[in-house]
Amino acid sequence: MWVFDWLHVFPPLVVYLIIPLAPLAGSLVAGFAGWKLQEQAHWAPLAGVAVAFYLALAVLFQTLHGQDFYGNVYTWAVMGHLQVPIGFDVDSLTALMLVVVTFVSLCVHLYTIGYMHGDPGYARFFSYISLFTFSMIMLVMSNNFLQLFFGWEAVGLVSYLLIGFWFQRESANVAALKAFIVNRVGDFGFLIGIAAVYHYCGSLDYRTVFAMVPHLVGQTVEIIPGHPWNVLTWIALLLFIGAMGKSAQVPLHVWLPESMEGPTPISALIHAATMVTAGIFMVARMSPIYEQSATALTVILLIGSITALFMGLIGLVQNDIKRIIAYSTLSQLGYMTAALGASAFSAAIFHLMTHAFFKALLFLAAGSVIHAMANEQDIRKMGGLRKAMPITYITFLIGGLALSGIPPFAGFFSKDLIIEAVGLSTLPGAGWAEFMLVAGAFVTALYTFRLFFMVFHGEPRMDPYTRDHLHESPWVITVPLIALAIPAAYAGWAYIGPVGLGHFLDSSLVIAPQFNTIGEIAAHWQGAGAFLVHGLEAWPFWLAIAGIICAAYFYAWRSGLPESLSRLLSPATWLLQSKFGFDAFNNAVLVRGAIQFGRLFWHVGDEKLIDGLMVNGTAFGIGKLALSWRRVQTGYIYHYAFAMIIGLILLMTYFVVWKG
Amino acid sequence: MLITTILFYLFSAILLGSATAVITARNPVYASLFLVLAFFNAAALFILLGAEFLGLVLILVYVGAVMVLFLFVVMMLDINLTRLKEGFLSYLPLGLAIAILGVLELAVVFWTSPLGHVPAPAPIPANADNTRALGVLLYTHYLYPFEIAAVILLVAIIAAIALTLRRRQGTKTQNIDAQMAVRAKDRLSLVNLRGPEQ
Amino acid sequence: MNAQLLSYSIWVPIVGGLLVLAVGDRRAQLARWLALLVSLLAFAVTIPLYTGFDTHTAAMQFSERVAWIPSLNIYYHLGVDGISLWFVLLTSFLTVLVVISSWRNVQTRVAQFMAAFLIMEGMMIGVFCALDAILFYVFWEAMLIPMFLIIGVWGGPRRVYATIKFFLYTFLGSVLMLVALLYLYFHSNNSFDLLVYQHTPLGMTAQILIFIAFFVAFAVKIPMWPVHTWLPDAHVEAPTAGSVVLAAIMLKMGAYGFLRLSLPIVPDASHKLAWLMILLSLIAIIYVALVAIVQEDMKKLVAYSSIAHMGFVTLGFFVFDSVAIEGSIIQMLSHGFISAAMFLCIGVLYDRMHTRNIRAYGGVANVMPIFAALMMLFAMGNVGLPGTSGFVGEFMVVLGAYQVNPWFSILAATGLITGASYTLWLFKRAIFGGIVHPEVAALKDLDLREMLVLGTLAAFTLLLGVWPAPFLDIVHSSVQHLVAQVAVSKIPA
Amino acid sequence: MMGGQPTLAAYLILGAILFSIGVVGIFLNRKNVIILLMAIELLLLAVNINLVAFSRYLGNLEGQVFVFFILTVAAAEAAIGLAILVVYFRNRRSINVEDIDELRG
Repeated sequence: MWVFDWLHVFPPLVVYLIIPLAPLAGSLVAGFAGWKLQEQAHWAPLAGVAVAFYLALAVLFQTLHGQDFYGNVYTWAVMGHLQVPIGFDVDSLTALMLVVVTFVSLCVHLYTIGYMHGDPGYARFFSYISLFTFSMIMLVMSNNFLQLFFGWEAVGLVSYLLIGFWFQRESANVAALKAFIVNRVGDFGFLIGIAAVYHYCGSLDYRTVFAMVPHLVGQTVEIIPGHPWNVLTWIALLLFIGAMGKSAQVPLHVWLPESMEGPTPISALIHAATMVTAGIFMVARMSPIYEQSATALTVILLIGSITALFMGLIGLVQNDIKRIIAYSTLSQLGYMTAALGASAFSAAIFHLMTHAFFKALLFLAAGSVIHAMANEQDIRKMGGLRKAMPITYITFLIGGLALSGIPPFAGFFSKDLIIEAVGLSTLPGAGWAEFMLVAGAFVTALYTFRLFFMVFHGEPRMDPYTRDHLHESPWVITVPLIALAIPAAYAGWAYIGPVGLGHFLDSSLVIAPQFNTIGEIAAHWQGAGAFLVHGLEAWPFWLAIAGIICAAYFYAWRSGLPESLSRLLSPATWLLQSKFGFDAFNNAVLVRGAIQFGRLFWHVGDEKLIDGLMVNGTAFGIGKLALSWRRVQTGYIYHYAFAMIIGLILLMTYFVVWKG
Repeated sequence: MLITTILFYLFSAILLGSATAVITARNPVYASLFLVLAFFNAAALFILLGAEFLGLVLILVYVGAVMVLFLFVVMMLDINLTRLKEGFLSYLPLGLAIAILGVLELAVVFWTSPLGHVPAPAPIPANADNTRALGVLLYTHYLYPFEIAAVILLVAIIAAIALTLRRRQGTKTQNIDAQMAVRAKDRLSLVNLRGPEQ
Repeated sequence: MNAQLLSYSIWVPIVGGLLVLAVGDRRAQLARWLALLVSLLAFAVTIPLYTGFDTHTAAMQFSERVAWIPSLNIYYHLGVDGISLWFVLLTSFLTVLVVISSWRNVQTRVAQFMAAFLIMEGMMIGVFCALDAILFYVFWEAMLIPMFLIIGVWGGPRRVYATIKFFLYTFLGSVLMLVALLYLYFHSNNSFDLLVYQHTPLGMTAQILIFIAFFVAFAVKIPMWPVHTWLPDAHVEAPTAGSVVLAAIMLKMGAYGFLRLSLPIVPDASHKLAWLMILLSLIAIIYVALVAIVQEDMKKLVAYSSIAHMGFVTLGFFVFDSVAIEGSIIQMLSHGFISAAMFLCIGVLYDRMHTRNIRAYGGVANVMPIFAALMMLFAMGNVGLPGTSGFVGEFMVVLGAYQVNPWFSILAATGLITGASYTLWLFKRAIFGGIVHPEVAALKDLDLREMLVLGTLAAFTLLLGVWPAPFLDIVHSSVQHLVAQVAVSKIPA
Repeated sequence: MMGGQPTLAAYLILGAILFSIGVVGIFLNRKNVIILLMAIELLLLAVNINLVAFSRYLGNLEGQVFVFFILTVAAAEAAIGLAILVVYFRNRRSINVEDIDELRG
């Protein structure tokens, strides 16, 4: 494209280097000079991200023309015989992710200017989100596991910093800590996965490793003696643990709802649209490994569909507007993961993309609502906002329809594609997975429109002061809403061909023929229109419609009904409200367990056993011994004489009896 | 040579008897006297073994010097015998057990080892001079140990004297040096009984 | 000059320290400046070691060998290779920072304090350079004296208990080492040369006994579980600068001892007892990390975290993989920066509040943003976040350990989780949060001097994390050589 | 045994018995230092008998030389022992060993 032509004067590596470094530079400027720049701190990060976005678009066009890149920047380290470079692997998958990341990041930057205005941490915030952008770009552009891990952990760090952005709040600190540690649990598996990759492939470089993969087929490893596991399954599952942490899959999902403690733009866009998709991206990137292991794919498929259904169910009983959307994010990530399990990588990426748009839209709309409600987040205290906030209302509706999978909005295409792909999957458990995903469609529509109706319809339930001050948000907030509503509406039918099914990602993905669900769908592909018509005949659509109708019936027309219904189903409600007990389990067993063990080791192990028994015990013991031996010293000479004589006789006896 | 055997048993019996008496006697004086008897018998046994010199030395030194010393000390000290006899027999079983064990073991060793079967030595020639032979050995080969033994005795003498020597306080002996060195003010001191001047 | 570079590195600080001592406490300011000057000079002297270092050889460089006690074959024999070079530089570098950081917070017996550090610097460098067993032993023991005094004179309220515990623990260990060295002396044709020992054939029993003797000496220093309990006490009582040197350098001596003595001299015993060492290392990583979580005293927490991090180091040694051993060395280096920085950070808080209890803080970030940012960086280094130095070593050790047994790396990698837990929980309680205590509200942010010290360490933490290659290049040849050496049995046929 | 001289073993057993009597003496008279000293004399005497018997039966005069030395040392020992006893008695008005427990820890 002509706007990118002038870039040819640079060597390609420079262009690729600028993509991550521009946001990093912005971050450093905002971080180090923030105290001086104050309210102007946003310019450098904004410029950095804008440059990155521009270059990302350029890269996307290059990859559209088949110009991939694979090369190293510098040698990070030589360890033993292992050379680890820092480098870039830019292909269509990377380019697509880059565009999504930088675009979303750019939106956050813009939105933040308005949203965070006047916050004492203004510059710090910009520094963080630019640093996040840098980390995420490093993650997606990496050509080796180490750099991937770097980006992986760095986004975790920034996420930690951003969740705890308002560090004066106890809840924000707890949430940040929890997010980091749960992510670390995932990273733990990921790190061991990398170690396993190095062990079997002798390299951390993607291409070398992928080239080695066929040689590993059939090799086994006995982690538990007597149980030989397929090496590739082992590696794939370890890496997937990392993805579970980052993409918040059951049971490592617990951090995501709490991450909503962060400022809204962050919980919206980093914890919904970009960072959490890192796991999805990683699995897609590692498709050569995953495709060799049916076991790993099955696990992924099941975990994904479980997350999709059950996290959606929890969303039904939440009352915090941001948390409901957070649970919806979990559920949608479950759909993506399930798609990965069904080897429908492109469908997962496609859903990732559409989800980024409509979830960003929903969150920003929610932010707009919160803004208008003077930071009230409880939907039970809202209602009837549609009159006061028409733009927010419309855009939220578009987002909600997209999320619920109502054609022709974006979500419909990507979600239906995933359900179709899972339906075609031959993996064991695929039937269950499909069932859960289809049921999930109903649940999604139900919680989305429960939220929608409770916020925008019905009687206003807020206090009079707030009601009198309701207002539509300023343009810096509504413009991004409108901007995001457009792709949320059209991106589905426009891109399902090239991205969801087409060959755009072919160069990045490896799909084994026996798992080629997408290929099967593509074989019968007759265009988005036919897909839409076909979708209208399928279960998910009607279930979604049913969900919306239920929601409308319960929450708009018969608002007393849910109350009695939840009382009727109180065990189920209790189960959902306790979030299936994951938090309780983690707190009671893992956290308290660690602390109790720590105390035990400290007080009993260190203080009593080692210090008390071994160290001071030795001293004490010698003292005791001396004391008791002192008693032997009666001071009577004849006792000493007796001892000598008896000793002499004993010695003599010894010689006579044993030596004589 | 039956007579030698008879003498041996005779002397041995008296020796053991008097030794037993030494350790069981109520009065230390009796004990010392029994010890004297024991030494006499031992000396006889020595002579029986052809060690006339040692036999005589035993009598001269022990009976003549050491035992007299014992008697002297026993009689000089005013000893409370009843306290000393308390619990006299309480350690007897242990002592006896050890003693019997020791004797049995030694007997086993002597009877089983070649020592028990050493042939009887040739009779001592009539002109053998034990004292001379011992003297020759002592003054040639064992000269240094002999000298050292002499020094030990000297040290013992000095030590014994040094230990028991004491200067008695308050004895009325004359100290000429002190008498010569005396001055008037040592003998007479003037004391002001009126107190300070008004 | 080049020939006696190591001697200068050792004796410049010692002589300088004596000079500072001569200046006396009356002229405290002069003593401080002189100490700074000496430490800078000592650092400058060590820099040519790096610039002139030949990375292509595993042989000892900058060697010096002069007869010291000829009748016993004792030589003044010095030399560095890739394993020891970084520690020499780390020592001289950190001493500069230590002198600067103690500028204000030590007010009593300033000259003696500074002199103790300078003299200790020389001795510690001596340990890292000595190639003669007796010389090594002399430096090894002599080094305890200044540290003993630093804790005992400038320490906290329970300093006597702590010093005696510290001294007895470490001394008991090293006495056995002396016995082992004497045994080696008689079995190597009366040589005290550590390099000769590396080629002395030894039977298995002798090797195992020597290994145990070395182990006791080094394990106490590192410290490995279960002989670690002196460290938290010593740290808690030591003044900030003492903690810095203790954590950053002294702990490394034990590990260095393993590399210089145990592995090359008794390779067969090392292999035979590797299981034990790995077990103890893993216990250190898991057990001690859990203990660290529940600490209320910041210094204790960081002390326990040091023990856990040193667990990675010993784990790396005894999997006998070149990646892991290089990783261990980098981990030691990185721990030198990060633990020093953590203790300095705690010192910064302690100087202002005079308490190390975590509960007394909370919300420090509100009033000390620069400090909070720097400490966050070091905390992340402690957590082992990629991009900081803390990651590199742990990553390499996990990688190397997997080569031997996946379980080693699985168990070691739990340090990822526990490390994050205790460090960030500390951070949450002390630095984040609202201000609860009025004293905290009155805190002042870092002054320039503190910023200089912490900033320098931050730079190195990042540099080592982002580009460890130059650091690893130095280590490379020597480690390859060591790994090859350890692989060959020394049991006489 | 009958006919000739008593055998060496006879002398040795005599020595052994005498020695044992000395030992029993030490046990019995543990409180009376004077008799203790006498018991020690008995022990030494037993040893001397042995040495003389060996000297005679093995045809080696050196045994008697040693007896000579033992006698010397025993005399010295008796002298010093008694001297100590006298000094002790002067200080304590007792020679009861149970009063001598200065070594008691």
